[in-house]
This record gives sequence, structure tokens and C-alpha cells, in this order.
Amino acid sequence: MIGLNIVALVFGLGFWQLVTSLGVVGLPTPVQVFNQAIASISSGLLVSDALASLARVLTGFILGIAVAVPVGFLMGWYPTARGLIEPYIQFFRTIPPLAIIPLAIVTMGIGEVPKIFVIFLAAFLTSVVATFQGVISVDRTLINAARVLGARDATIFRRVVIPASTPFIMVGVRIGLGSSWATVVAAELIAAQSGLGFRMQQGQLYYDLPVIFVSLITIGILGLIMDRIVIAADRRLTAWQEKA
Amino acid sequence: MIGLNIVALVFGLGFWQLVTSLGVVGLPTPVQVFNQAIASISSGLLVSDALASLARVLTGFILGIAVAVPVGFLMGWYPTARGLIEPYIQFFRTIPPLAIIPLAIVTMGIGEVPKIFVIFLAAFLTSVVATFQGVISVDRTLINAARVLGARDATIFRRVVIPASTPFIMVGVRIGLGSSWATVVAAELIAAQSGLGFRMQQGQLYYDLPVIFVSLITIGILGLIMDRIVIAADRRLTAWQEKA
Amino acid sequence: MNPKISFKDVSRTFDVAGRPIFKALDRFSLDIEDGEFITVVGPSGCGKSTAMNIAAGLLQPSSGQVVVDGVEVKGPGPERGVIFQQYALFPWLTVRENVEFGLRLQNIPKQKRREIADHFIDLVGLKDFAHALPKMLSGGMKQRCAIARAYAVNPKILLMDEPFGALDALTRVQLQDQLLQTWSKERRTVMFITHDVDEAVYLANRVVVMAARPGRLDRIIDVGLPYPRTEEIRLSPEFATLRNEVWRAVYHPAAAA
Amino acid sequence: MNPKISFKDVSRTFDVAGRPIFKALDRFSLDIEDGEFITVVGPSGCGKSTAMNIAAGLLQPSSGQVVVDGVEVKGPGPERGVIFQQYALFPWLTVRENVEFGLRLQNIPKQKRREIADHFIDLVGLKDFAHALPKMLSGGMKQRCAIARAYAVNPKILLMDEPFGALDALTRVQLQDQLLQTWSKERRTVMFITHDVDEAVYLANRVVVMAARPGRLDRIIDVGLPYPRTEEIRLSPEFATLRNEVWRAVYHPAAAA
Amino acid sequence: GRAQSATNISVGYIADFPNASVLAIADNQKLWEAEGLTADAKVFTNGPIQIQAMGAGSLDFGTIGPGALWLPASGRAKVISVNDIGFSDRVIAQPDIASIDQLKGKKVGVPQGTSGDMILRLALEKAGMTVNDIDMVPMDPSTVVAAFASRQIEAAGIWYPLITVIKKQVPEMKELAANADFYPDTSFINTLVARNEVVDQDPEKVKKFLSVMKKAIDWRAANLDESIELTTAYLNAPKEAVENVARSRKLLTSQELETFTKDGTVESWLDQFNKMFVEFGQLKEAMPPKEFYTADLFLSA
Ligand SMILES: Nc1ncnc2c1ncn2[C@@H]1O[C@H](COP(=O)(O)OP(=O)(O)OP(=O)(O)O)[C@@H](O)[C@H]1O
Ligand SMILES: Nc1ncnc2c1ncn2[C@@H]1O[C@H](COP(=O)(O)OP(=O)(O)OP(=O)(O)O)[C@@H](O)[C@H]1O
Ligand SMILES: [Mg+2]
Ligand SMILES: [Mg+2]
Repeated sequence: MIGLNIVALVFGLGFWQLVTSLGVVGLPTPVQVFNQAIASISSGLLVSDALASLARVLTGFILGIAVAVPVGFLMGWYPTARGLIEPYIQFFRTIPPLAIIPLAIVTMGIGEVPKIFVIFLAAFLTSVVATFQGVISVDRTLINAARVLGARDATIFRRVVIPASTPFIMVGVRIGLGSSWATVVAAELIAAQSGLGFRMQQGQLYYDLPVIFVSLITIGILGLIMDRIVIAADRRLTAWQEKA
Repeated sequence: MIGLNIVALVFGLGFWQLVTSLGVVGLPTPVQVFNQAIASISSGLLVSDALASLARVLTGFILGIAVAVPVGFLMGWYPTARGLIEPYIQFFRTIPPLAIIPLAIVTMGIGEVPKIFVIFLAAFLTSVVATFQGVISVDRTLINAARVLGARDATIFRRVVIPASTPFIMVGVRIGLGSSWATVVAAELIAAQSGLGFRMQQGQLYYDLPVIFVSLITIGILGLIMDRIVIAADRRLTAWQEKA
Repeated sequence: MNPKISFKDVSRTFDVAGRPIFKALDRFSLDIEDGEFITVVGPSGCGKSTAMNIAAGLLQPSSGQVVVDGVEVKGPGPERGVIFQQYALFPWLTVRENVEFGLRLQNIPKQKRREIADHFIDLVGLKDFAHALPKMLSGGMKQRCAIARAYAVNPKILLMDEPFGALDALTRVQLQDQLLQTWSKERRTVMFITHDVDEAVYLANRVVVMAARPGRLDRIIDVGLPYPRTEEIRLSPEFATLRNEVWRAVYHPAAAA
Repeated sequence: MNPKISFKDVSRTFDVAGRPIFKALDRFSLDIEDGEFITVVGPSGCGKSTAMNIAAGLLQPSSGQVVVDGVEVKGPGPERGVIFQQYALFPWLTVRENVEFGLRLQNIPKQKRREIADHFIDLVGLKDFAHALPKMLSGGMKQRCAIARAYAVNPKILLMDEPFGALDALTRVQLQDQLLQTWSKERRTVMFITHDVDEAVYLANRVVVMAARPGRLDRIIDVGLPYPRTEEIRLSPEFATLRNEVWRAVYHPAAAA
Repeated sequence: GRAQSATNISVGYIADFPNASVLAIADNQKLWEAEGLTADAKVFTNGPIQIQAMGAGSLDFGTIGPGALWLPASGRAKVISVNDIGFSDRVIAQPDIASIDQLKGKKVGVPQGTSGDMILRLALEKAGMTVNDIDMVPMDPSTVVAAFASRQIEAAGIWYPLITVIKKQVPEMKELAANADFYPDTSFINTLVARNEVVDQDPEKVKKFLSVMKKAIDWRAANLDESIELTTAYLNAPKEAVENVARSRKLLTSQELETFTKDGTVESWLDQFNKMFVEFGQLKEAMPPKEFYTADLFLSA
């Protein structure tokens, strides 16, 4: 798998080099971007930006998942909760993070809180749908089996619904992770002083494409690494499944 | 359920009215927004904007899902495909649509194509993860049952994997739908002449909060309606499931 | 003395869109005494599982009610152990964890829990598979795991839906005898569904014969044989007579009421 | 004449992390002649399903091979019909659609497909449930649907894993006789796993007895009884002798090789 | 060590030369300490977000470009000083277009509400046209670059340093209009703004801030090369880009600004913008400059 990943990577780089050296589009070449990356690393900016964004994404993302799982359960389990919560979730999912920002600034100022909140929202809104679907897809027989052994709702949630819907929750977690990273750029519009999204916007001010690309690629790589971690966790958590 | 939805709605409106009439935040009141909505409707702008955005979202969204399902299948079924495709999918999922736009313009011009492409990408990237997870979660016994009846990969895909992973695909579809709408604002940054996202940006330019709210709420409502349609489809498609 | 379990005119219909209402169970009435062993036989699809699920509190009757210990059944509870026709093991738990599931809920300390679980795992012959996940078990082994899980919580009432259906003959006989032993020792009340007429007669105080379309009680046959049941009894002419009687009852049912 | 199915030294191990390698099947060799009816018995977990899945092409042997019609099995095919121990119905298809599934793949025209499906649905007694989804069926009904589905594609080889396990006695006898009839009429080759010793003797040309730990072939018992098998044969002393022989073979196996 | 009586202020800025240079200089020349201020500088990507942050009470002062002037003009903040005058905005066109007249019916990309938008409108007006005569395509700044370079649009209202990037792709491009064409009647001023509450409740603070800014503005005018160095370091930005912008601007001294304030020039500039905003539809009615430009504070600082 890793081998194939590398093949894919090399192929992608080759394609990029080809396209840019033909000069068809005004993009920087891989070499230019690589040089910029070296420069950013040696100035220490890339590392501090990456750490700043990583901290925001991790916090927002973990909070988002942590809230989404119980809320998804409530919605899947209690029709009343579902009726009350779902319209809001559906509604806010269609609203772009950019539109949330003014509201976040008004209510939360310009510190770390609104930035993390915007990321939290992105992670939460995607994961909650997956968790909800997972909860309603749990095989009824397993729930019945737990109930006849004396389990109450809380236990069933923790010991049956969560493990049984892990594959669904994982979908939410993976998509939520992507959304979190994709949202960090918007979040760092809120008076960020460092961060990959912030740096990218600065690059946009001067249309400094190498800087933009270094930020984008760093975001991509960090996202990819976190995704691999999630997959590894998933593999451990769903080892019980008979997979195709 | 509808009853509860309405309760939730009324509650939300009440809260909004309360907050704004207390003047704690600089938001327009429901009444102001309602008046703006009436004005926008009677000027015909709201309808034409809604139609423009709807056309884009529908096209991008449907294309996204249509491509995501077979790609997710390829990834779930053939490890080679997975190794080659997955890094790109993971990578692009973390990249905000805003960063894609300049590239889309260079390669696709400023017509409808790049707008639809950005929405397509949002829908595709979220759905493909869900489909992939669905494919690898399909009960191996069912696949075996089809194979002993003489089914080849293509048939298994169409007649077993797709129906068996409908619950997962639905997660992708629902999240993808949200992303599509959330992306329409970014997409309409690309030289749009009308559309709800375009109108919202106009509103932002002039700090015309009622206009922004009317656009946001229209997006939310259209998203909600489409989501209800998806759910109704889901209910029909997964009636065979024993649900909790 | 009041019956332990009392089915009072229990009916259950299924409403499948586009077809006439289907009567899975029609005015089913039955009293099961405390400490009684009842077996239920009847053709496939006659409502045996339906009746049992209603008693377990997992299915709502369309009309009528089931009363257990004088209280109407509203939902499931650990005092009524259930073995499902389709096993229903938790696929993410090992055999031991499955068996310990019910014990955990009773807050039994770890050490004790372990002991009890190991006892029942051993009883059903899965000692070497305590750490195996369900997907690694054969059909019969899954069924045995489900049996151990139900036994472990030591319920006063056992509702068993074809619990020995997937077992080979020897294991089956062993588990039958094992079940009879604990039943008599600990005064349990058992409702046991089977499609094996031999098994029905061998285990029961009374055999309940059900008929299909609509699913209903057809007849109750008293098994006058003494406990403990032995191989000798199984080979006796009385046994053969009862067996034939049950067989005839199942396959030549009286016309629907 | 070459055997229809030939197991050649087939072994299968399962590698479960953290435990010694588990031998589910150890050097299993067996030739099944064309038109032969083989039943397989053995204690729960002795590798019956494993052997059958390898013959079906659904599981790779760790060593050895299975040869069907002179060709090594590399994967499943419609000429080998399989009935799974766990039914494996497509839950999103109705009974009729499930039965038609294999027929569609053979591009049989709609009208014809319908006819064939209805014939087999009727055969297993599910006529009134042709439009029901699997979740609406009782355990035995699901099993019957799986049987109809396998029969419908009319395979030359039938691999059946405890196909009548969940059926009541009458339905079972009916389906046994039905199976024997088409088997002799259409010259099928059948490998039939069961845990019912009576059934094993009643149906087979030869009974294959397997032993456990490691799963292996223990003995093959020739059933010299003539076809068609009747109730009379079932009650004959020869039948009783064979039954006892099989029973003894299963439960007092020779020591592992 | 921080002085005992130091007053904390928060200052927002955009990471370009005109907006950041004053802060870079104030830091480098230790001008804050001299006034007993401790400044917490926060970088933003645009003006309106700074005003939003002021609305939330998170920011005391900020620096905004001409495009955002309608926010103070609608009462959301106060202009406390002019910073400098920009000459970086252009109407540019593909090589085959020679004059504004030829834009008729052509696709012209413009980031709405920015100085690029304004210069386009001014240029059209001068040629006797309006935006209705062209096919105006609203897009954001980096999109304009991509779209122009790939010749998806025929012209654009945009500014340096983005035009530098475009020139690399389309060396033959034409500049059809520049800020200089409209100076001094219309001056694309960068301004310093303050939160309304700060102006109302703590004018002393504003004065202190202004006196630092005045010194920085003078220092900048006198030491342009060093200012560029300082700003480049302050922003971590590409030197070339900063330099190009810096040298294109008109850097006034505090002396000149005081004169312009006294003789009403500043107010007439603001008035000029007010008219534009009303024309564009951004404002229904603008407050008179007197009400949002605190000339007294500026003069007394
Ligand atoms: N969810 C359902 N929807 C519709 N019909 C159902 C449903 N569940 C059960 N039935 C019907 O009710 C009848 C009785 O089912 P039940 O499972 O009680 O049979 P059973 O006696 O246990 O049969 P078996 O011995 O085959 O397990 C069957 O005909 C079945 O089709
Ligand atoms: N995926 C697996 N991983 C580990 N062990 C397995 C796996 N599948 C089967 N086994 C083991 O292989 C052995 C044989 O299993 P198999 O299913 O062939 O038994 P069987 O003879 O069909 O039993 P039964 O009559 O209970 O169905 C069992 O001990 C089982 O635990
Ligand atoms: Mg049943
Ligand atoms: Mg088996």
C-alpha cells in the first residue's frame, strides 16, 4: 500500500512538473515550491505555523467528534431529540464557515476561541450526521440481546451502539477531519497571527504562489497523517468485522 | 416529527427575536429579515438567485455522487486503485474550496463550469470516503452468496455492494449535500452574476445584514428540503433494514 | 399458586404494506407454572418466535398481554434470559467478553465475573476459544456461546428459541442433560422452542403444540415421564407413544377456530 | 471415470494473532463421484464448513487443492450451488427476487425466470411470501428461501451446509424426499453437511465422518441401502445398524494421525 | 520592563507596506514607550474584519484602505487620521485593448468594493460610461490574477503588487487608468481608525496613539529605504513586492496632514468617497465627514 502511495506521489509530482514546465498555467514548479519550503523551514515559520494550525484543528476536531457522538446518539435514539435538533444541524451544515465568522467575532472576540469554534462546528456538523445514521443502522437484534441481559439506554449506548456503529462514526471522523483542515483557512481569517491558513492568506495578498503552495501542501500532508492515524485506529476498533 | 420540527423552528425564531430585541448583538431581527425576504421575492431577485444556485448545486452534487460511488467501489475493492487514488482524495479533502478557485478559473474559464466543478469536488470528496467505507463494510457472506450464484465483479458491485452499502452512501450523500451548499458561496466568488452566494457576498460588501440573512436562510431552507428528499429516498432504499 | 408466566389472549399482527394484515399469532393463551419446563413445537412460521419475543418484552402484542410474576410485561429484563434463534452475539467482543456482558451489568466484581464466565464457557465446550471473536467461530460454536451468555446471568426464567438447533447430536444430548440438571436444581421456569419432536418430549413437563395460519395454540400434551430423564426413558415405549402423539398433533392440526 | 470433486490433501489453518496456529482442516482427502450423494457429519467445529467453503471456492486452502471436473478450484462458480449455514439472503430483495438473483445472471428471460422462481418458491412452501422481505420471515422460512435460491440455478453440484437445520420435522422430511428425487432424476452430485445422524444415513451413498482438533477425515461409511429411500427403509434394522455405526464413529473417533 | 503607568492598546493592521510600516517603525523606534503605551499589534486580512472586531470590543485601533471607508461613514468606527495616499491601483487590459472606450461590452474583472472597483468606476465615468456599459464580473483579488493571466477576462480593476504577477504572464498588458489620473481630487487614502467607544470615553488614549503615529509617519517619509527594510522584516514578506508598493505611494508628513485637515482637504476626500459609496449603492446615505473624522483629536495630538 505504501509502495502504491509512493507511486501515486511520484506520478503526481511528475505531472505537476510537466504541466508547469510547459508553462501552460501560471503555477510554480515543484522545485520552486520545494525551495520555498526549505526557506520557510529554516526561518522557523513553517514549523510555528504548522503547530499553530495543528493545535487549532486538533482541539476543534476532537471537541467536534466528542460532542457529535452523543448528540448523534440522542438523535438516533429519541425521536423527540431528533425532531428538535435535526433541523438546526441540517440548516447549519449548509452554511459556509465564512458566513459564520462575523457572528463568531461578535460573540467570541478575536482570540483562539472563535477560530476553534469554527473548526469545531465543521467537525461536529459532519460527524453528527454519520453518527446518527450509524445509530439508526445498528442491528436491532444486538440491542435486544443487550436489553434482555439487563442493559439500560446508557449502557446500550456505550457498549452496543458505539461499537456497532464504529464504521459509521469513522466515516464521520474522517470526513470531519477533512472539513476541519479545510476550515482552518477560514478560521484563521479571524485575526490569526500565525498558522498555515494565515500564511496562505498572506501569500494571497502578494499572490506569492510558492508560499500558498507550501501552506496548502503542508495542510494536505498534516491532514493525510492524521487520516492515517484515524485509519489505524479504525482498523483496531473494527477488527471484529468480517470485511470484504 | 414535523410537529417537533415546527416546535424547534418556533423556539429558534423566539430566541432570535429575544436576542436581537435585547440588542446584545448587532443582528437584524426576524421581522427585518422577513421584510427583506418579501422585498427580495417581489423584486424577483430571490427566485432567480435561488434557481441559479439550485441549478449549480444540483448539477455539481449529482455529478459528485455519481462519480463518488464507482470510485469508492474501486477503492474498496481493488487495493491497487485504493493505493493510487486515496492519497489524492485525502489530500484534496483538506484543501479549502477557496484555494481551488484560481486553478479552476485558469483551466476552466469563468463560466458555469468552474462553479459546478468546485461544488462537484466538495460533494465528491465527502461521498467517496463514505462509499469506500461502505464497500469495505459489506458483509462478506453476501458477496460470497452472489459469487456462488455466478456474479462477476460488475454485478456484485451493482446488485450487492451498492444496496448493502446504501446506509453508508446515504451518509455521504447527506454530508455531500451540506458541503455542496456550503461551497456554493465559494463557487459564486467565481464571477457569478446571480445566485444566493453571490447575493450574500453583495450583502457582505454593503454590510446589508438582512440581505445576508435572507440568502443564508434560503440556502438553509433549500438544503433542508433537499435533505428531506434524500431522507425519503433513503427510507425507501433501506426499508429492508431492521432498524433500531 | 399463580402461574409464573401467563399469556392472556395474545395476538400479534404484522402490517406489511400492500398485503392483507398478517396474523402471526392469534389469541394465544397459556399459563406456565413456576418451575415448569415447557417445550413449544409447531411448523415453521407458526409464531413460536413471535410468542417468545412477546414474553421477552421485545415485541409488543397487538392485543392481549403477557403477565410474569403477576406483573404485565412492558419490556425486557435480566430475570428473563433469552437465547435467540439467530444467536445475536456481540461481534466486537470475544467469547469471554460476550459471556461476561450480562455479569458486568450486575456489577459483579471482576474476579467473580471471570470465574462464572469461565465456568459456563467450559460447560459449552468453548474453553479453548475464550479469546476468539465470533467471526472465528463455527455455527455451532456461536450457538454455544450464546447459550453460555444466557446461562451466566442465572435468570429465573429461560426463554430459549431453538437453542440446540445447530449442534451435533452428542453436544446436544450433553447440553440437554445439563439444562435439565440446573433446571431442577435451581427451580427455573423454561420455555423452550424446538423443531425436534424427540427433544420436545425428552425435556418437557408439557409440550405446547402450535399450528399455523393463523399462528395459534393447537394443543397441550402432558408428558407424564419422571425426572431425571435418562437414555432408558428415551428408549421406553411410553416415550415412543408420546412422540407419536406430538408428531400427529403437529402435522394433523385441528382446523382453525 | 474421474471423480467429480476431489479433495487432495487439503489443509487450512487460521492465524489468529497471539495464539498458536489453528488447524481447522488437516490433510483432508476425499473423492466424490459424479452423481454421488455424500453426507458429512462430525462434531461442532470439526471443519465441515471449512471443507465445503474451500470446495465452493470461497476460501483458499493453506495447502493442497480441490479439483472439480479435472480443474483446480480457483473461485466460485454457478455450476457449484451453495447453501450457506447462515442463509445469506439479500436483505433488500424479496423472496422472489432472491430466488431470481441467480437466474438473472444467466440472462434468462423475465417470463421464464418468473416461472422457475415460482416453482421453487412453491416447492419450499413460501408461495404466500413471495413478496416478503427476509426480515419478515421466520428462521425456517429464511432457510427455505435460501434453498429455493440455490435450487433455482440448477447447479450440477450442490454444496449444502446444514440446509434443513432450522426446519420442523415434517417440512424437513418433505424437503429430504424432494432433494433425493431431483438428485436421482437430474444426476446431481451432492455434498451435504448435517448434524443429524438419521438424516445423514437416510440421504447418502456414503457418510463422511470427520473428527475435530485438528479437523480431519475420520472415516467413510458406505450406506448400502437402495434408492428410492422410503419410510420403510428408515424403520428397517439395516438403517438402525448404520445409524449406530455412524453415531459411534462420530463420538468415539480414532486418535489423531 | 514595562512602565508602571503603561496603557494597553490593541492595533489591527493589514500585512502590506502602507498599513504595517507605521507599526514597524513605532516598534523599532520605541515610540510606544515614549507615550507610555503598550501596543498589541494584530494582523488582519482586510479592513472590514477589523471593524467587526472593533464592534465586538476586541480591537481599539486599526488601519484600513479606501474600499472600507464606508464602514466609518456609516458610523461603525471613527477615522482618526489619514495614513498615506495610494497610487497602486490600475485599470489594466489585455494587449489588444488601447482605451477605456474599448471596454464596452467586454468582460472586466473586479474585486467588488475595493479600490480596484473604485478606480474602474472613476475611469469609466471619465470616459462617459458606467458599469452598465461593460460586462462587469465580480471576483476576488487572487481570482482576478488567475483569470486575467489566463485571458478569461479582457480587463480588470486591480492593484500592485498583484499586477506585477500578472505582468510576468502577460508582459504586453496595458494600463488604462491609474490613481494619478484622479489625484488630488480623489485620493485613495489609507486611514487610521478607532473604535467608537475609545474615542468617546478615552480621547487621551487616542491622542497618545496619534502622536506615536504622527512620529512614525514623519520618520517613514524621511527614511523610506529603512522603512522598507523594517517593514519587510516585520511582515516576513517578499522584499521586492514591499518595495514596489512603498515606492508607488505618496507619503505625506504629519505637517502636511495637519494642513490638509485644517483646510478641509481631508474632509473633501472623505466626501468624495461618500458620494461614490452612495452611487455604488453601498450606502443609502453617508454621514457627513465631520461626524466620523475626528479632526480635533488629530490636530491636538
Ligand atoms: N417483522 C415482520 N414482518 C412481517 N411478518 C413477520 C415479521 N416477523 C415475523 N413475521 C411473520 O410471522 C410469522 C411467524 O413468525 P415466527 O418467527 O414467530 O415463526 P416461528 O414459529 O418462529 O418459525 P420458525 O420455526 O421458522 O422459526 C411468519 O409467517 C413470519 O412471516
Ligand atoms: N475466520 C476464522 N478465524 C479463526 N478460526 C476460524 C475461522 N473460521 C473457522 N475457524 C475455526 O475453524 C474450525 C472449523 O470451523 P467450521 O466452521 O469449519 O466448523 P464446522 O465443522 O462447520 O462446525 P459447525 O458444525 O459448528 O458449523 C472452528 O474451530 C473455528 O473456530
Ligand atoms: Mg422462530
Ligand atoms: Mg459449520
